[in-house]
Amino acid sequence: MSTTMTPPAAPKQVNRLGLSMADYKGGDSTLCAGCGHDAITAQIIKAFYEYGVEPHRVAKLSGIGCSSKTPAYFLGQAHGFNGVHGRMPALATGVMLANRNLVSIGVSGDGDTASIGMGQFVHMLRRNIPMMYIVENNGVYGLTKGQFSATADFGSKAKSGVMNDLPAIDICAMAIELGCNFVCRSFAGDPKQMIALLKAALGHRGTALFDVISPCVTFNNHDGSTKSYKYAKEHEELLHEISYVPFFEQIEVDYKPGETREVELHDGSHIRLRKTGADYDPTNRVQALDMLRRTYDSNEFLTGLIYVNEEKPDFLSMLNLVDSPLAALPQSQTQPGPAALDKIMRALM
Amino acid sequence: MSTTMTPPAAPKQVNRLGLSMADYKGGDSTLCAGCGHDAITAQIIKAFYEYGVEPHRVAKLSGIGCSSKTPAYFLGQAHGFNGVHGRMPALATGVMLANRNLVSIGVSGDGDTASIGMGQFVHMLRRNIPMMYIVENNGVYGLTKGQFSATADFGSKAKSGVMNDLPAIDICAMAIELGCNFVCRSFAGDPKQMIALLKAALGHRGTALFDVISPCVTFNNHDGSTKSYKYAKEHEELLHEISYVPFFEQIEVDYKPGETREVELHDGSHIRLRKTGADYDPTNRVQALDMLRRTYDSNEFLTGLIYVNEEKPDFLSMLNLVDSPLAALPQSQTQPGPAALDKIMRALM
Amino acid sequence: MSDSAPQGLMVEEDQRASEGIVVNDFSIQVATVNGSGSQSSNNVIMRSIFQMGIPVSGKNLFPSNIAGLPTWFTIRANKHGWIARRKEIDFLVAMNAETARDDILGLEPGRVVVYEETLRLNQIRKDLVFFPVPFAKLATEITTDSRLRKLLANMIYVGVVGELIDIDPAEMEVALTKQFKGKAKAVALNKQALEIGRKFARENLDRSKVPYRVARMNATAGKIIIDGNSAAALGCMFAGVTVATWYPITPSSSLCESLANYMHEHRIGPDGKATFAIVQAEDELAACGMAIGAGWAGARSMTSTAGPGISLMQELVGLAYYAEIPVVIFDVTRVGPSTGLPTRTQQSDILAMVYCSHGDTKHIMLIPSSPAECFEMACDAFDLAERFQTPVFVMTDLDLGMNNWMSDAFTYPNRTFDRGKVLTAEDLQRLGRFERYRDVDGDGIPYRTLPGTEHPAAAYFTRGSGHNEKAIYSERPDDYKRNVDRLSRKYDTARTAAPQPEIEYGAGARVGFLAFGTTHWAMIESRDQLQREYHMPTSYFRLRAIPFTSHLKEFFEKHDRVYIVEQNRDGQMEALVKLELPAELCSKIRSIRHYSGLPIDARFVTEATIAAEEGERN
Amino acid sequence: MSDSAPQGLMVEEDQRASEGIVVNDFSIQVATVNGSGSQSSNNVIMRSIFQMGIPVSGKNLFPSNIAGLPTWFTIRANKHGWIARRKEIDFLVAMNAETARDDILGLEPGRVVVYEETLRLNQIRKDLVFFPVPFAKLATEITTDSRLRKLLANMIYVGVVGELIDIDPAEMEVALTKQFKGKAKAVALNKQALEIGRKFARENLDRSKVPYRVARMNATAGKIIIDGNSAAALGCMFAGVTVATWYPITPSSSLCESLANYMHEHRIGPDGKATFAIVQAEDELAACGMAIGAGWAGARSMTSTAGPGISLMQELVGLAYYAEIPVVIFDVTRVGPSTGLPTRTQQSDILAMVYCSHGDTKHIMLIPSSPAECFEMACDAFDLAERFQTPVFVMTDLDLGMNNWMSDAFTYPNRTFDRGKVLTAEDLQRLGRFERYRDVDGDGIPYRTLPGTEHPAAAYFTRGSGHNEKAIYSERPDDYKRNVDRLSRKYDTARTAAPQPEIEYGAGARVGFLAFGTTHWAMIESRDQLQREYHMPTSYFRLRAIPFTSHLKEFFEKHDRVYIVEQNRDGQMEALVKLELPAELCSKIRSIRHYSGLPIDARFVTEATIAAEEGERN
Ligand SMILES: Cc1ncc(C[n+]2csc(CCOP(=O)(O)OP(=O)(O)O)c2C)c(N)n1
Ligand SMILES: Cc1ncc(C[n+]2csc(CCOP(=O)(O)OP(=O)(O)O)c2C)c(N)n1
Ligand code: SF4
Ligand code: SF4
Ligand SMILES: [Mg+2]
Ligand SMILES: [Mg+2]
Repeated sequence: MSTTMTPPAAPKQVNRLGLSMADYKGGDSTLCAGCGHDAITAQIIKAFYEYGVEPHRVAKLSGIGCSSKTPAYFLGQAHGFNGVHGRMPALATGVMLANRNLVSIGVSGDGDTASIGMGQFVHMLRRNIPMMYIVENNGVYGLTKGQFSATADFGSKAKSGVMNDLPAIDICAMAIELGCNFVCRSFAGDPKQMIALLKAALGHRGTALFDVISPCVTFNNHDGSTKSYKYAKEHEELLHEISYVPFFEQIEVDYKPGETREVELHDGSHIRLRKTGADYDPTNRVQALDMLRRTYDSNEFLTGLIYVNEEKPDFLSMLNLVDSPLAALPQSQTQPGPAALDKIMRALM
Repeated sequence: MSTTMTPPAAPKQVNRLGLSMADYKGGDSTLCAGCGHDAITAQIIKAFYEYGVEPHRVAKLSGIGCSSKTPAYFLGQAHGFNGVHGRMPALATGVMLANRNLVSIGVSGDGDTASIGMGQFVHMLRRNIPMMYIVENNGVYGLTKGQFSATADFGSKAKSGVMNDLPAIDICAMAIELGCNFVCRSFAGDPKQMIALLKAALGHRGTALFDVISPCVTFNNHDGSTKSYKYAKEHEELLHEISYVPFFEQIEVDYKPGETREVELHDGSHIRLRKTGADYDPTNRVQALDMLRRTYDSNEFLTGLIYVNEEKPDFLSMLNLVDSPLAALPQSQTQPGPAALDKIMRALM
Repeated sequence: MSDSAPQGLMVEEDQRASEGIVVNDFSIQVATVNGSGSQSSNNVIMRSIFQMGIPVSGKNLFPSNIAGLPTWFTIRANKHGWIARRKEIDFLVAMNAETARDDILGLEPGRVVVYEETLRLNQIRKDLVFFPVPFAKLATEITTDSRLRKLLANMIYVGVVGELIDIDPAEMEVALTKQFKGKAKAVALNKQALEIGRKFARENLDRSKVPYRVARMNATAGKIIIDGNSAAALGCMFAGVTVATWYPITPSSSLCESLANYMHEHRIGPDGKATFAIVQAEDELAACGMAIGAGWAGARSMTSTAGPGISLMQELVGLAYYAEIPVVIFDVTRVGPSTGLPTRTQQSDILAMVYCSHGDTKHIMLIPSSPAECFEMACDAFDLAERFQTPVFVMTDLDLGMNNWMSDAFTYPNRTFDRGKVLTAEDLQRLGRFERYRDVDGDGIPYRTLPGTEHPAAAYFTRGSGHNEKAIYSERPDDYKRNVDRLSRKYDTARTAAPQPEIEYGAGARVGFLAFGTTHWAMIESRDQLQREYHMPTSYFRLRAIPFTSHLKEFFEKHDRVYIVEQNRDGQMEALVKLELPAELCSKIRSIRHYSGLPIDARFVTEATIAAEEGERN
Repeated sequence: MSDSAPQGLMVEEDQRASEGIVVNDFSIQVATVNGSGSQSSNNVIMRSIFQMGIPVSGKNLFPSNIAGLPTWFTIRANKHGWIARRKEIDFLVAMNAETARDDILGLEPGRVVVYEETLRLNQIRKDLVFFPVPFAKLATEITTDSRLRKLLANMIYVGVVGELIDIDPAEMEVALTKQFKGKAKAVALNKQALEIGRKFARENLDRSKVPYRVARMNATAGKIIIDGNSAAALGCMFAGVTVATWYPITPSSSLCESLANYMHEHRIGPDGKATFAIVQAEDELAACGMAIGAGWAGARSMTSTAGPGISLMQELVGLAYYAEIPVVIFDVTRVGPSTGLPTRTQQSDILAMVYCSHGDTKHIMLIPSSPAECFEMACDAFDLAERFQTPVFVMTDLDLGMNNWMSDAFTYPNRTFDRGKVLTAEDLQRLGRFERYRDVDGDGIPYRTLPGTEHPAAAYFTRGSGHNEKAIYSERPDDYKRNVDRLSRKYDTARTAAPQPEIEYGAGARVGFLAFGTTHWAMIESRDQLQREYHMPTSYFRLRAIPFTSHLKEFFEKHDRVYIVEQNRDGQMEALVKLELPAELCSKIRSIRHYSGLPIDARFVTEATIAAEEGERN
């Protein structure tokens, strides 16, 4: 997803492409005031602006839900596709097959992904489709008025008072299990962490999975909820402090070794992880799953870059496609000549 | 799934219910000679016979595929339901909701479960529907002539010579991740292990997942296949030797401690696991996932009782249902009286 | 269900008409934003009018989001008992700055407008009766809590309206108490707001400028107010449903949600255990699959959804049709195609239901027009599903399902359930043999057994693939034909078993109407308009189920033209009618279609009819 | 595509008729079990007859499993060029003990039976010509490998048949070599088996008792033998498909599988890189979703499936219809409902395709009748999908898709692709503005841009929910109506753009036929039978696409009765015709339906027609 343009000496209020933040905004949100989703939208705008992605190269995709509405609220100059419920992974796969040059970002909800969308979600991860896939996770179906989703935690109380008696699906653990190579979890209330991860994801090749706890202020922000702002703040378990160094900036080395880890991304950018507690190696799959399991069992939720692996190929590279987008190939390249047909016909006579 | 009948002093050729093996047979198989699925069918017949399940209490379910045809080949005296492709988990859930007294066994294939059926499979596991769920895993779609399924191993070669370039989904790891409490893997070529596990599963309350490597002799039994009889034999990694002691027999304690572990099941039966190599505790979830991961990465396949937990409640018990099957409730119990309607109406006037 | 207006009302002459005051025949629209709690306020107005014995209806026009977007609630009071949507607004309560301008501009001259003072709406037009009210300011008298203030402001306009059109304060208090289910604090606060509104109106607004009044009548005795989804849920409960599996989707969610509430209150056994299982599935394929699995195992099972869910259920419904498994499926229709307009109404899933699934399939579909019929037909649906061992669709729509309707109270279904042709172990003992798919009785309906039946002959193997009468796998052409021909026979048997149409032959009528579902209410009012305003007598065929009966042909034979009035673009029911009719009658088919997403109204039907009839003359 | 029999043949008088020998007009059936490799043997017989210039057809009747169940392969040689299925068998090769008895009993007296000696079939009937052959024993002469022996036994019967009916040995060798793609060892072994068969027949069987012979003709010049799925795959390749996403299902799997093979041979660029992506999805929802995503992004995309897949794609197809996204969907139909008979043929997904999805939806559907049309219409489908920005269905069936057909060689599509109304950055520069859903040209077709277009005005937001002309979310009734009315207009525009019907008016014909797809072949043969045997001239309307054109009305006007001949139970195409026709013409509709799962045959149509015509007279 990297871009090769060199940064112009730009005035303060524009990015390296000379674009302003406004070029990355979308329509007005129609979500409830205070909805976590809007907070995420704001960070997406900022991340794409700061990274300097050309808006027209972006494809925005989503399923159905309050969360899935948000692509209309950012990057107004990018094509967007609000599909049907739970089927965005397939649509996104098709889009990337047709045009490998696009930078695609998918926004989904916990219901859209973990309930109706589970099948396609699993297979998208297995294929490692190059895209940023964000699950705005509030544990409920916001748009249909607050029923529990498959990520609702066991014992979590609904606004109606009903208790959820099924275990939550841990999207991150599932993703790692299925071979996803960029897995992180964040919280709508932690913009600093989120933007670093978002920009890092732009440098990753393959599916970058974001599980973002995004409280539903209308239906799941009460006491007894395990996806409320309050609960999230109290139970967030920070893996590390994250800072991001883009490929187009110098890296000044000014930290005590041992305290910090660095991961280089496909695009040459770096993420720097500063220890918060015990040392954590995000390239160690087993440790990652372990950590997720332990925090899951203790009802904490782990945030940060949980697992990263920059070696694995994405789906498109396995298909050995021509360089230009399939969608853009001229007839001369997609239609074999008369001789070919003639040869085939003769073989059948 | 236990039954309370006491064993009659039965002649050798009948089981404790006085039924003969023939009472557990079904129609003739129409599968290819040598198909692994037929070997599994044989063990199912034997297990239900030896355990002494009343055939009429059994509900057989399946999706679509060669594997899904097999319920027609065993327990001819039990109702069977060969549904549509990938949707058996939902059908089975409904069946168990309607009649909690049934012993249900589902037979599926790797395509039926891990490809089209992934969504329902995940949610069945999450709910812990009481049933024995067997995946007859051959890595291909047999009935549609051998295309790769989602459990085909990376690098495995198709009969046509095409290589599979996607990672295989590990059904067992996924099941454990999703909270399944009885997870085992076996091999159609290892009847001894399979029958012990099948009988054990009959004593488990909740979803009992079987991932059985079941070679497709017609489309996936060649060199280069990783699901052939040959490959399986060479790469099977036995966790332990399993013996089963039914609840209706005395347990004679005749083994050196330390060499053997014992697990008691809901129905009072025991499974005895005799060490083959390093000690392995099937009640340790983390170790189980670890072990699966390591064998997965080294292209071995682990067989045995991988994970078991007899504490967790199944879905039906969480619904607090009346004891008799919902399907059997008389009108008097399912239709509130006129007074009730009258009360409701008055409140709306 | 009363098809025509309450008796003794048409005649009643309005004394005050002379004074130019309209009594019990006007509509009030409240324009606000959703999520502001105005719904409760509007219910209080609607209920209190209802309690005064005046026929009333309420239509909530809300957006497909959760909070902050424009919403319009229209309350219609009508002494004749017309409760269909009415286009014209007489009395507007403008609380939403965003839409106020358009709302105002849409009014006929002389209409009344109550509005938040600060909006200065009186600047926009001069030909309306304006009543500015400082709602926000008044609310501060009660509380400083800003969120609460918003809510109370909404109750204040209730007081203002009540005062201006003469709603009995006592009834308003009763309605309010009912609305807040007697929660003391809420009731107290809201009463206070209500009173503040009344007081303000009394002291500052000139009632004589308001030409609308309510006056006590006796036309709502024995009636209730309820939404169609709750009514259907009650029907399911009293039909003895034991398994309900569903996936949330507007506008059907509240059906299974209220079912859950009712069941927890009325279907828990003395041992504290549930005589039912309600499961929220992961999607519609699973919801439908679970219901089918339960139906196969002998439970009375159901699911409930809307268009997108119907599309997703297609494959499983085909399985239930071909393997012959009972299941009841409610489709509370909304505007399609695709996601369409989730909070608007339409009758456009007709073909998707009747021909649901690939291959040769056709299904039974019941079409209630009122909450009372939602209740009755829910009961019918389970009987039919089990009798015919097949999926039965019940089609309602957003208008019926989610709006509050005045309805006759429901009558208790005093009959034993029809559990269909199920053989028990005893039956098998007696009969000796059993062939799952044999047409023993010549009605196309075979016998079935349930899993768990303790008899060696009970078991059979169910499959969606080819099978013979013994349920054995078969690819033989003759087995296949025998089986699907029987399925056709079975469908024909259903014609007379499903709810029959309600037909009213107008004296000397040469024109007939065919309508169904919620279209009924605009239809009967339009017929009255045609009679009174154009002296045009008409007949009316209210379709209540598919497949059709012989009545259809008869109705067409008796008229020169039959207008099929429906709420979709493509005339989906018209298509089914044309396919059913003998060719020689097809030329009598006429079509009136309304598909904007708003409930159809009588005036639309009347004008379309007159225009068409003139066309016929030329 | 030649609609009528090859010229100059009808007249040709058969010299040897006198000797009671039938030349080039009989059918051979080989009864065996599947998975035994007999398919190759049968192809060799079929091909060698074809190479002798004699019109031939092959129908494989196989079970829905992989190996060991009964299979029948019928080869029909017909000098008149009739290649539809023929019921009557003249020459039986009985290799399957399990079915041999029934196979024998089904024959007319005097027919020829070649059988495995050990089956002793001559005990069953006396009125047939029996030729016992010790296939198993003969095979041992070649090899001891038992598996191989089975295969070779099958090639031995090819030799026997060839010898008995006079197939040119040279042609058999050519055919055999072609069949085994020149794999030396296989060719050698099979030639040996072939020879052994010929030799045995020569030395032991009395040819004079066989009344059937083939004799060289010149009726297959320029023709090919191919199955419809391969033909469609070739069409897609030459139509420049770039993204194909699919999920395996009988009988459509071989479409995308042969597409993959062809593409790897002809669509890899000089740099060794692929100009296409073919992805096996996890199910049909994903396959359809991927194809739609690709179509949205500008690729020529497709998927291929059968009935159950069509049911699963309903929701996504509705999205593509309403959001206006091009995608081509092949439905190689099989017997429904549900899983039905996966290896039998039927035309019963018509309504499921044309009305695919909930809400008001209607779709374009192309209906090829031959491999040549599978090729042409595949090309048409992509042009139409991109021109109309909508899903386009191509309906074939198992008979066409999986059987080997004699067909005209395909003509190269010498035209530039119609990529539809796509605006580039340059266009936008010129136009300045762009509204995604505005009907600029009055044909109902709006303009679109593709993601990645480098222009600030290029972007728009696609959704399956309500939208206005600017693609902005809207719930406004007027926006909604304007949009769906335009979609109807667009559909009407498609009427004249889709493949037009092929119509043949019979001189003095009062009766017409309407048929489509594979029914065509039985249809033309039946018309010949009606003419020759009953002196009944008929007209013929071969429907090639939905929506209909004005030709339909015209055809009905010109005839007293029109028989709609189709392969389904419910007369699904008849329904579409009735809905399309003006009422006054509906009385002319007649229906002939064949739905046993076997391909329809001419005799069935002829007898049904005569019976119906007699009915008309009484
Ligand atoms: C096929 C289908 N089923 C159901 C719905 C109704 N529906 C709309 S959004 C939604 C759930 C959204 O939940 P989530 O993905 O968590 O998004 P959120 O609103 O919580 O952000 C559902 C069930 C639908 N639109 N389509
Ligand atoms: C909806 C649907 N899609 C596709 C098919 C075609 N189909 C039949 S079986 C099968 C795959 C079976 O594979 P698996 O489950 O692994 O069973 P196996 O035959 O290998 O035992 C497929 C794709 C179908 N029957 N239904
Ligand atoms: S309902 Fe919940 S998720 Fe939806 S917009 Fe409101 S706060 Fe956000
Ligand atoms: S094809 Fe494979 S899976 Fe199917 S029956 Fe034959 S061997 Fe078994
Ligand atoms: Mg959510
Ligand atoms: Mg398989």
